[in-house]
Amino acid sequence: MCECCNNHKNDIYLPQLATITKRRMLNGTELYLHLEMDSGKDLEYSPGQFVEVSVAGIGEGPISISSSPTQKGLELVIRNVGSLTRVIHKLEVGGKLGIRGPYGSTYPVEQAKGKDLVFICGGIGLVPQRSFIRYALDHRNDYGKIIVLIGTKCYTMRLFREEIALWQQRKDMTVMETIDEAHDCWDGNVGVVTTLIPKIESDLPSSLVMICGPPVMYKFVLMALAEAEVPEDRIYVNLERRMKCGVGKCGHCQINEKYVCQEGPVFRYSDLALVPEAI
Amino acid sequence: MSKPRVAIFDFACCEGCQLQIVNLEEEILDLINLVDVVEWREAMSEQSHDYDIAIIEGSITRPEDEKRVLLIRSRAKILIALGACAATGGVNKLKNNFDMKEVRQCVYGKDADLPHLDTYPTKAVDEIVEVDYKIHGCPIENSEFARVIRALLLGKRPMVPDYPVCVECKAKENVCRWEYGETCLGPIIRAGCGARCPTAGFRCFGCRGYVDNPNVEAAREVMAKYNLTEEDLKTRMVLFGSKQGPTL
Amino acid sequence: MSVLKFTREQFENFVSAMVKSGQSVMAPQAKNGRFAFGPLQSAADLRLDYDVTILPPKKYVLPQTQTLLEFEVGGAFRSVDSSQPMILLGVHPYDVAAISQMDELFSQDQYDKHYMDRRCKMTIVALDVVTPSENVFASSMGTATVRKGYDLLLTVLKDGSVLAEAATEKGQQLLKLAGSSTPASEADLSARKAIWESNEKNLDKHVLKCKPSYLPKLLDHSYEHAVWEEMARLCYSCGSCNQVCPTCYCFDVQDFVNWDLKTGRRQRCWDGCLLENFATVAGNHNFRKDRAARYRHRLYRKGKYVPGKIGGQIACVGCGRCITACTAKIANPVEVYNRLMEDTELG
Amino acid sequence: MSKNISINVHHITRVEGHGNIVVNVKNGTIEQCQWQVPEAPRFFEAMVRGRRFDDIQTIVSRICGICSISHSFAAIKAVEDALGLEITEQADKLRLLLHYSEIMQSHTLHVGYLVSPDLFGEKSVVPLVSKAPEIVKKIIKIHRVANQWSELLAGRITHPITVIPGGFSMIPSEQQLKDLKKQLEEIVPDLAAVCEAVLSVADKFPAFERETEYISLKQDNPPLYALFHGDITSTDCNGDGPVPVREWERVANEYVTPQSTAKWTRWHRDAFAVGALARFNNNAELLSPLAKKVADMFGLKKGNCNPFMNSVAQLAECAFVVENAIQTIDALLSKGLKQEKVKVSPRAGRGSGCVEAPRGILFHTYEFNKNGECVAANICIPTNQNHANIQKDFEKFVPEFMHLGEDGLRHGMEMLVRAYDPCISCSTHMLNVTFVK
Ligand SMILES: Cc1cc2nc3c(=O)[nH]c(=O)nc-3n(C[C@H](O)[C@H](O)[C@H](O)COP(=O)(O)OP(=O)(O)OC[C@H]3O[C@@H](n4cnc5c(N)ncnc54)[C@H](O)[C@@H]3O)c2cc1C
Ligand code: SF4
Ligand code: SF4
Ligand code: SF4
Repeated sequence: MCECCNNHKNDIYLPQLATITKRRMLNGTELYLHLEMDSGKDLEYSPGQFVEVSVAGIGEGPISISSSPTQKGLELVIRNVGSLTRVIHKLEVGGKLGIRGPYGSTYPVEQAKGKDLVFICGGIGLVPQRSFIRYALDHRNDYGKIIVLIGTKCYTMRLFREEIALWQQRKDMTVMETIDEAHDCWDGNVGVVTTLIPKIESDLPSSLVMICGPPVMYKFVLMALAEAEVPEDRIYVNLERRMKCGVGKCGHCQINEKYVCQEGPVFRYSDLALVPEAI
Repeated sequence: MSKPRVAIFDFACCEGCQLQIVNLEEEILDLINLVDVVEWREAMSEQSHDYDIAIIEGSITRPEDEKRVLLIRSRAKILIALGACAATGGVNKLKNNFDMKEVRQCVYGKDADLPHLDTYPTKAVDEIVEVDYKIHGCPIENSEFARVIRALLLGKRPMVPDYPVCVECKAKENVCRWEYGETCLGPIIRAGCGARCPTAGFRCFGCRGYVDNPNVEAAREVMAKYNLTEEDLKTRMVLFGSKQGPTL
Repeated sequence: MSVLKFTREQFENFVSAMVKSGQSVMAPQAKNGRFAFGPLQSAADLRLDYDVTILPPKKYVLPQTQTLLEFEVGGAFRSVDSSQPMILLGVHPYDVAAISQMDELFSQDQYDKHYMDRRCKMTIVALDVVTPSENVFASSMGTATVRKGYDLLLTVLKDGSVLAEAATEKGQQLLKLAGSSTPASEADLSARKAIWESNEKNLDKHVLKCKPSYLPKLLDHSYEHAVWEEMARLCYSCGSCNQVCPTCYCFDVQDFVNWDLKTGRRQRCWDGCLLENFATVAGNHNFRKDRAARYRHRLYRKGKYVPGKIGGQIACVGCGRCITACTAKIANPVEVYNRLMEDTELG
Repeated sequence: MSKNISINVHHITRVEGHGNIVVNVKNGTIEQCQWQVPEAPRFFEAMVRGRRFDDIQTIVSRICGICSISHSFAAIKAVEDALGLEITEQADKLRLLLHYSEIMQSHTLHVGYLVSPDLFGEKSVVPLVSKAPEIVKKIIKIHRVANQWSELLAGRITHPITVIPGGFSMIPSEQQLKDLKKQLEEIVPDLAAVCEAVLSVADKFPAFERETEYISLKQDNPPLYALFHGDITSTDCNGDGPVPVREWERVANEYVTPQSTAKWTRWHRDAFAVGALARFNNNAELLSPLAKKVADMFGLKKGNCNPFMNSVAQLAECAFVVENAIQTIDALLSKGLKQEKVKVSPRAGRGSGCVEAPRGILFHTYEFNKNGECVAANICIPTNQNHANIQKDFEKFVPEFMHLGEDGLRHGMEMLVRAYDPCISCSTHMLNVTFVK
């Protein structure tokens, strides 16, 4: 009578092993990893989703997928902030990580077709956005303009420098970068990322705007977008929260009633109207 | 890979925390497989100045001890304060409720001024040098000690609870001391002991020190709800009202 | 299904048979002047007249610590199954309701086999309340009696005899252990009905001034209410209210390694949204830093958030445990909800 | 043989607390020979002033991590004496049982972990593991059982929680006591094996004797090898004993010396000894059969004055406490255990308490005001009582064993200090308070 015992379900907490195939420090604290699943099967994911990354014995944490499903393997960028991330930083090529997922919501890759895309990235916020940027570049004809704003605290912390340089050479996208504090080697924009918003050459209110950055950034960017009269249902925010299980059980990632691991991390801003804890 | 070198030192204390390490019994052999214990006066005769991890037990009550702590810090890569005396000052801080001269007089009478009986207000180790990790408790829980050491050896930040004793007390399914009309410091004291005292029928007297952000102000009003007075609480604050952290 | 009647002695024989059945039997017993569920060694220790247990029986469906995986450090993981056959004997209706809610939460969307495996091997024997506890308000929450969520339902009649009705196959199986009994008479059944009716009215040490189904709407308008700050001023952030609650199920996950530093296990353990660092992330950013925000979150989860996930059922079953457990005496959901009701009616 | 010897053991190892040995021999004459106690003083007697009577035992238990149970009991007895409290027979038996566990814990730790490396020629117990694995395993097992025994009754191995003035805050279940009894019965053969092993190296105990005064408790009613109750007696007592516990200050006669932060004591002569050997010398006839057998194995007889034999007396006491604990458990179970409610109200008064700590007789005295707050305290610790005796031993030992050379002498003196099982951290908390009359 008890059906549940009969169908042997998978263990949602059981990670699959993946092997590090490439690794490179992007700056002093951020490590880039390219992984391949030991099963030989690529994960099926969409831009915006994340995986739960484990080192057995140390722990587990959510990490955004930075690669695009159009490429092979899985790319992650990991900031060294604590136990798990410190140990991951010590792993070499050939090292093993446990992977669960992908989990969470995705960027509106389908609805965005034909529209101009504006990405506003603060610091490590570029990492998940890059997944959609690359996806859009790989499906270039499906989308209108692609505009990427990148703000970084200081010159030395800039991520994906070569890739950004390549993007900047492309005629079919606009990339603007700024750093918070002036630096001798930097002759570009100085100031927080919001200072770039007025420079956007596109019809902002009809574009889709994707935001990801540190907690403090959202408020100011959203204010600027409100001024530019971007409707709230065209804004997507990518939010971080404490997260343990990644599958809607442990309760840590809740923003009011919303579980970031299920309804997020990518939220349409208009859906957050009754979610005061969000921003 | 050479094993990390560990040294254990003791200052003013009862050495009960070291005893807790001894009480790991067979597990000490596991520990010794992983590290070289190069100095541990209570248990062995060898001594060394070359170590990676220094474990300090006891609180600091004399200028010469303070010098020794500075020396240990300068030699150690990781410094661990072991037990309440080292981590918060422990029960020794009760002394700080009095004038030092009077304290010496009280204990040694007419001989109080002999130089070797000198003392100053008790300090925790982190009042003198930077402490990397604290293992709380009077005495420590040796399972926690084991967990912290293993975490360090794996390069992991050891988990030190920052939630109150009530969490563990409830998990043990104890009847709350407050329901018996007693005061208990559980709601503002750092957990990690498995709520030993309430579980054994005694109130929590705060040997692990306060949680990071204790709601001490609430205590006064809560006392009133139980028809108890502030006086009832005063001598019952952390480690019997010794001067460490917030008091009423 | 038919209702059986056991005399006191027949019932004790039934319980003894359960104890001897080889399954572990968890049942309410006296503990330091209060009650707690624990392994039953002898029928004599069972307390059918208990008022409420300090911890709810959730400790058996979602243990305080539960090993999920075993691993080789830096290597592969293996799923661990800690489930074993178990009889939960003497569960009050409000706790049955709470377990049903958790069943739903752990099986919906992503199926949690660690929870469900335990749950599936469990036989739940419900028991109508004999002695109301000092803070129970199940009457207000519609959980004073239950008609589903258990395998067998027991009702103690005034003369001490016990009625038993199986609701599932598992319940029937369990009844097979029983020795002699008689079919319940009409009079017995109406006596049982009278007990139900009485409990539905009388488990009312606190009275909610609205229907529970109104709570989500009430909370829609109460986010900025002064009550959160006022109450939380005395909150110790001790999480006792979370721990003792039959419907709180948040957990933390941690890895523990053995002395060989080569093997270990991943465990989950109870956590609580009232605890200071429940929502703290790397960089020490705490997304719910204020006591009041955490205090509010619990009452929103009970009254609005969780109901949104389980078809509107309110995630407070009125056991009153949090009211007793809170040393600051501020955790009473009814008190807060009624405050909000008054002010909403006024405004 | 060298004519010049300079020994300066700064902080002797494998003892609890800090002690120094200083010896200076120039051209065969001893210029300096000193036992020093430089441990940081902790001033417990000053600290407890103002604390409530029901917190005293928890505070003073922190005097010493090894004999915390003894300190708690001495304090509780003093508090009960001051407040005029009677305890039930059940509580008294449970206390005795708990006290035995500490004797077992401490003696095993001392003989097994601290002294045996000397006998087997090792620097610590760690290398012993590969040299004599079977014996070390047995020592560990006995120590673990002793610890579990304490934890069961006290709520914790060190710094007991459950013992409170008037009785217990929590007692074990009958089933737990039955399980304990089983464990105790199981370690009897292990204990015998450890005794055999020590016997096999007993020739490493130096043949050294010095006649001195031995002080301990003596219990007459009913007669029992005194570890927990009794009056004060001494091998020098000739009709002037036994002394009631309340008058212990007349026995201890504490004084301050410049070579020590701990106070020293004297009674009938310039020094006296306390501890297992003192208890044996006063009460040997009351030992249990197995304990007597252990003493006989080593040829230990009443009147022995070789301080190194203290370790053997400890082994005999281990056998005694196990045997007597089993009887005590039987006595408790035969009456059935009852949870007893303890209700105590404060009153003004002064009281003293005494127990035999593992390393010797321990005295506590407190005075309380009418609110039950402590106004004065006096504590006298066994290790202190031995300090002067250790010094006198040194003065005889150094000339007798000078032929061993510097290393041999140093080792012998370290062993001699260790034989007393000194607990130096606890010995630095004593005082002489003038009581407020
Ligand atoms: C959806 C999502 C996507 C993310 N994507 C990325 C990404 O692409 N790259 C990236 O680098 N990071 C990302 N993060 C953040 C990343 O998950 C954390 O930085 C990481 O898990 C930290 O783990 P750690 O073990 O190294 O740090 P820890 O050592 O666990 O902790 C660091 C800090 O976290 C807090 N903390 C953690 N655990 C506890 C605890 N048990 N008790 C109290 N405080 C605790 C504390 O403030 C602590 O100082 C993402 C997070 C989310 C939710
Ligand atoms: S007894 Fe103390 S620690 Fe336990 S729940 Fe009550 S207040 Fe908290
Ligand atoms: S919120 Fe309180 S009354 Fe409601 S179910 Fe939880 S513990 Fe019981
Ligand atoms: S039990 Fe009371 S004091 Fe503790 S967290 Fe809950 S509401 Fe706050």
